[in-house]
Amino acid sequence: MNITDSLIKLWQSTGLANFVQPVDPSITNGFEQFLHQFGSPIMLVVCCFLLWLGIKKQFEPLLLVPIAFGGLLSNIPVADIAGPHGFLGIIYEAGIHQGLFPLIIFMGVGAMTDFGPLIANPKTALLGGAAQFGIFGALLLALCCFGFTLPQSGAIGIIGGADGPTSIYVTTKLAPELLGAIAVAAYSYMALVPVIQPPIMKALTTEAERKIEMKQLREVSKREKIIFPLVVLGLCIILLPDACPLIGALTFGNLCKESGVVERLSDTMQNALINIVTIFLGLSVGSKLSAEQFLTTQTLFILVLGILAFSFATAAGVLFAKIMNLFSKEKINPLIGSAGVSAVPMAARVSNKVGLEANPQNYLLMHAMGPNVAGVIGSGVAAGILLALCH
Amino acid sequence: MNITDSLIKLWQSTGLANFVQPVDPSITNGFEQFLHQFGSPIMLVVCCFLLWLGIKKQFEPLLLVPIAFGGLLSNIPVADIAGPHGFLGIIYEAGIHQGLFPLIIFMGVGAMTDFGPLIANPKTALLGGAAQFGIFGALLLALCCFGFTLPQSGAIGIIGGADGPTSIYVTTKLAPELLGAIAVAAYSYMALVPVIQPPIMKALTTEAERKIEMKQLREVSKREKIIFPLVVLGLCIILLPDACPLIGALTFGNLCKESGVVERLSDTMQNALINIVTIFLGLSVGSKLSAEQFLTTQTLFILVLGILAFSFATAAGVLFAKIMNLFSKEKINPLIGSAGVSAVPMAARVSNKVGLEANPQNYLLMHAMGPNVAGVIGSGVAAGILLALCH
Amino acid sequence: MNITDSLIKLWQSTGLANFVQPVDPSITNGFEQFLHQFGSPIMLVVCCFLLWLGIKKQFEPLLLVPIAFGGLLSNIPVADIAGPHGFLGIIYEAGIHQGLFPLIIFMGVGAMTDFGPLIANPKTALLGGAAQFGIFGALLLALCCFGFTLPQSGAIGIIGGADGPTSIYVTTKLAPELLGAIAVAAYSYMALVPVIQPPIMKALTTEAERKIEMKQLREVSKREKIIFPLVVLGLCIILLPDACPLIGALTFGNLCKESGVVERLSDTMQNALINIVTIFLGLSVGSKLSAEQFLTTQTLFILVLGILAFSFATAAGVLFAKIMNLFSKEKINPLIGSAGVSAVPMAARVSNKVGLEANPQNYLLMHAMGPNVAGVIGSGVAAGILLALCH
Amino acid sequence: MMEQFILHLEEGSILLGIGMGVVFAFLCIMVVAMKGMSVVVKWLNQLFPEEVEVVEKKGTKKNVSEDEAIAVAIAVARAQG
Amino acid sequence: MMEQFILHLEEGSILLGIGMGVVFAFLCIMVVAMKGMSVVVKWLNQLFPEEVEVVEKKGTKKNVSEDEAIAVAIAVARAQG
Amino acid sequence: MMEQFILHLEEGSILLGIGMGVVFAFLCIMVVAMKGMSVVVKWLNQLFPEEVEVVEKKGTKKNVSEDEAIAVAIAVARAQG
Ligand code: NA
Ligand code: NA
Ligand code: NA
Repeated sequence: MNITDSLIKLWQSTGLANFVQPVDPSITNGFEQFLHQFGSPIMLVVCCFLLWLGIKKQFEPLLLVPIAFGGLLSNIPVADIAGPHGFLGIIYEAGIHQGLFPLIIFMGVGAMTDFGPLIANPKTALLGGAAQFGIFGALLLALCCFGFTLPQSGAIGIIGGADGPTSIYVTTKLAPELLGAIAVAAYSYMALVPVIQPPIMKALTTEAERKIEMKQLREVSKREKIIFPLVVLGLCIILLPDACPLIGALTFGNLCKESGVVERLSDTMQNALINIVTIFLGLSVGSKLSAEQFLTTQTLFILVLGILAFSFATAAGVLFAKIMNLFSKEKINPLIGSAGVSAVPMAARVSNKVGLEANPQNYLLMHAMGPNVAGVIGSGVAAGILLALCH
Repeated sequence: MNITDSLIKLWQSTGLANFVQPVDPSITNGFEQFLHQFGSPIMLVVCCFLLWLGIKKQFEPLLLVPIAFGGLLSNIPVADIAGPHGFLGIIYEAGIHQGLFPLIIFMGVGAMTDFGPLIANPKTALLGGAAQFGIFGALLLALCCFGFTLPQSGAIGIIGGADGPTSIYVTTKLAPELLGAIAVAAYSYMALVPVIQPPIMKALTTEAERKIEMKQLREVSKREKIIFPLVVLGLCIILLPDACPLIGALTFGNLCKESGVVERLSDTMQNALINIVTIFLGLSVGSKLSAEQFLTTQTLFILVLGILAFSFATAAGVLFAKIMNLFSKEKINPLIGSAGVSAVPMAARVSNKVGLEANPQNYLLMHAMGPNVAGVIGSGVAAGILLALCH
Repeated sequence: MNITDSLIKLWQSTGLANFVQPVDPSITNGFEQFLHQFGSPIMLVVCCFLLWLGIKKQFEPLLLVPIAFGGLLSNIPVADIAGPHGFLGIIYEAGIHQGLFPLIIFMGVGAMTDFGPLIANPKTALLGGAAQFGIFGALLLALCCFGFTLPQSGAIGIIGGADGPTSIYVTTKLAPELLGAIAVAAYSYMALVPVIQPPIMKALTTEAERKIEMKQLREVSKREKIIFPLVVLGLCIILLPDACPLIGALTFGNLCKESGVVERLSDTMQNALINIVTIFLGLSVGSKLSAEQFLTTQTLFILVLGILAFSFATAAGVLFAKIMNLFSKEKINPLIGSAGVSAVPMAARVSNKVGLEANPQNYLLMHAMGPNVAGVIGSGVAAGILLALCH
Repeated sequence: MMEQFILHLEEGSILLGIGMGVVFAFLCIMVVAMKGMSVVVKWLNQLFPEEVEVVEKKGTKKNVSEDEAIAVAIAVARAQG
Repeated sequence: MMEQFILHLEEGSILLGIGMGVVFAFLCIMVVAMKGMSVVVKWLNQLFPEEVEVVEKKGTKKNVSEDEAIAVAIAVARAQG
Repeated sequence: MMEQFILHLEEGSILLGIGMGVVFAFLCIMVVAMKGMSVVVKWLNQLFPEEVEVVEKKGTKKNVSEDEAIAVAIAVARAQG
């Protein structure tokens, strides 16, 4: 070892010396060449932007901050933190590749969800079904018009489910190469629900419809709440076993919560466990934000399709509520239809807010929670269908 | 892809189409054929029954609810959640197969256990030894009369230890194919301790014996409590290294608790960590509740042997207390002998309750805690012997 | 199976029969033969001594208690708890071998660290740089005078960084065979900071210097605190990607803390997660305290080099502060230089205490926190250099 | 190209149809099941009334009563002065 | 069949004997060790008395202050009566 | 032996030099960056003043109950008056 060699070795191990990739003669397109050469630094900027969205704009910061930071770490030259021996690569392999982390988070979601408003007014479940049109509509577009393969289209469609863990679970199984872009799109648009939904909701409803008041929900007994997750799981077993890991995790969490006899476990699922897994899930999802996978036209398409999926879902929920009103004596306020996209509880709050604008006495929050939580189940079911048919 | 094919594919992936297994011509017995065909749905019903026991009857719900739910999930047709790529299968492989989860839980148990009452009255430790007769008695029966192999008999006997993590640890090493049945039996009978023990205790003691009052325990200094786990571990190292993973985990937890200098860690072992591991241990033990392993006559035998083991243990503890009274001036109330089965702290409470029935001034709880915690050590030692000699 | 065979089998599985290794004829040195034969029992005594240090003397008990207990468990004959199928061996492989545990702990450290005092007085960062002389000085000695290889010397040097997770991370990568000794040295000397540092500090400063009062630090705005971790990570990316796993984990934790939008995660990193990982890190580091690796002259050398490293670091920090005073108008109290070794927050407290002895009005704590936290970054950078150049 | 598009359109439409169909089927059955459940549970609740839950959660209440007690004590003490 | 049974009976009995023997041996030694430990610790505690533990666990104080507050309130109320 | 020592001395010294150099370089740049950051942030803080943080941490409820307690206290005091 002499000093010159050491300095050279050190210089060659700096980021400065490795930021720019050498020209790849096989790439003829100039812009692609540019992306190939400057991919890492561009991704660092993109991740800083995502961090800014998470921290300053508070876009789902619990996920977006770890995802963005994971993206920063995985785009560091030389270090190869997202590689098979890097720590994010190891966590990804252990926790995401086989689907563990999203399922554990879904357990926590189950343990935090109160299905009471849905049980009190069962028919609002259908609104949570209608909103799944966003998933299949976006799938159709992705497949026909954007040149994605069938599994990729399924993974893109699931953005319209507005459900983080479901999106990550499905994407990991169908199109892991799109995980970074889809996760970023899913969480960003979930954060944008208060921006995306209101114009669509107002455009599709009349002032009179927005003013419809709904009668207060009945009390739901403890027994019903305990039996409900088992009923949902039972249906899922009979009709769609492919959705059972997701729905099973959700209902397990919910049963632990409602049974009231395992409060220790339910409490842990809602706090320590979900937090720990969120940290690692976020970081390792971020590890898929590599330049060659993210800086593509596909990512642009995914962003476009994602917002279309959210819009379709919102519109379908609202319109289906209006259709239901045609056939039912007891009118429902179509504004709660948009809550069917899930994005619990933000979408329900949006319904409430838009409702209050039209009629200051009209508190829709609890009514909107019905389609809201039904949307979670609906997305789970849709995920099962995609997993069954898309590969 | 056309619509008929898709519908057929979807139908073939429903649970409805896969609930019933095709007839296996190699099975000649009609009842076995029935079990072979309808195994999954029967197991779903069995698991619902276990859930009911856990939630409604509060049979050790912290374990029985996750075990039963794991059983539900693993008996879903098509989904193969307990298979090598299913999430319960993965968790099982990572956490149970090598014995990690039961040891971590045993750490938490150590951190929650106060050995003070045992240190204050050392000779009650022998009661915790006598109660291990349940283990070896049941082993003898299983081996001679029920046709189990030696390792299987050892695993079945350990039910009599009345100690969940110990049972799971030993069974995983000796007879993993019986894990589902043994875990269910162990936790169910632990919950039934207040039903199983009192008649045996009353039958084997006279009214006068049950009225014996014991003098109050001396104070135990902090130093003794700190040294005690090290003494136990030291003995275990010298005499029975095979029991050291179990006893080591227990004494580590206890040392962390008693040392008072690592409260953060002791607190975490007693809460976040034990809760997280309990969730995954329960679910993945439940994943061994498959029809072909659970719906056998062996399971029936295990249930019978389990209750015999508990009864033997109870009787041995009580009788040994009476024998000790023959040779000792200071009489002990034989009711505390039954607490030697472990099942902390339920068995000690049972001793207290039966004692109060005979003599309303006779508070046996703290006295019974001595044999109770000694029973945990005793079962650990017995587990070490089984691991050393049974395979 | 007959009774004699069983008893023999049982006897052969006792610790008593396996404590003493048979004579190895290939070892000619009598003392080495003794160590070879009686290694395990000696290590058990050593581990009890470490436990005593942790519990009674409160030497970094959060780490030393689990490490010592892990050492106890791994030196149990027959049980092979640290072996590839023992539970400590498995945890080691999963968590330490690839560097996960130290990085997770470093996240928690980041989430607990306030870089405010450093941001308020940036130039004190240089003191945290000077103190890294301990690392490279000890490396030089280890390499020249003690016959260690280059990677081993790097791992030994890092003890001078006075940073547990960094030491473990680097040692695992460079010289895993020394992990036990280095971890024990690092944590013991960190606990001894209040003993090691003051004489050196007093010897190298005049009474007048120790009396220097420093003006109060300015307020640091939230924005600065949020941007700071990103700046550090950015520099690390540009200059030294090899340090990025460590610095990345640290800055991620700190960003989560300072951003204020992910309090759930930051709180979990500081509590449940760091506690859980500390338990397993400690135990599995302890599993490297095997006799053949620990009972060597190398361990003695490491202990000597470790204290030299700490002393070099302390001296360099103090002297560099004096040098800085030569060139700067605004004098700094050289006592805060010693805080540059990290060992947060103990070294800063020592600076404060020695300062108060000289001048009862002179509260140096917050001033010393600047070099103190800079020392953490400095050690991380030094670790990156070692990882880049030492293998 | 156009053939490709039609093929994909067909495939996507089938998935859209089947997907929405199954989702609705699932949720419709769920609605029916929920209504059935309500009836059964109502009947169950009459047969075996639920135990009155004595929810004594940690602290919350205690803190209130503590603060109240202190406030009362202070107020009373002042009023007397 | 019968041979098998006798073989198993023998095996099981041996295990029963050895098992109970070892368990009792272990616990007996443990009892002796505990008694020894008590003596040694008593002697240690005289040589190096344990520090008076200032156990200030969470809540303890609160409860005390709560009780105090309530006591004050009651006292005040009575004083008024 | 001596050659070995000199070789190691050289190697170690190079590492010492490079190591301390890089550490100082890193920290010096960090110092400059921190100073730059302070300036930029000061300017940013003037352009976009930081929101007054309405830190409503978990205490909220306590405050409520406190308010209640105070209200009770006042009520009691009035009732007495
Ligand atoms: Na949804
Ligand atoms: Na027991
Ligand atoms: Na340092």
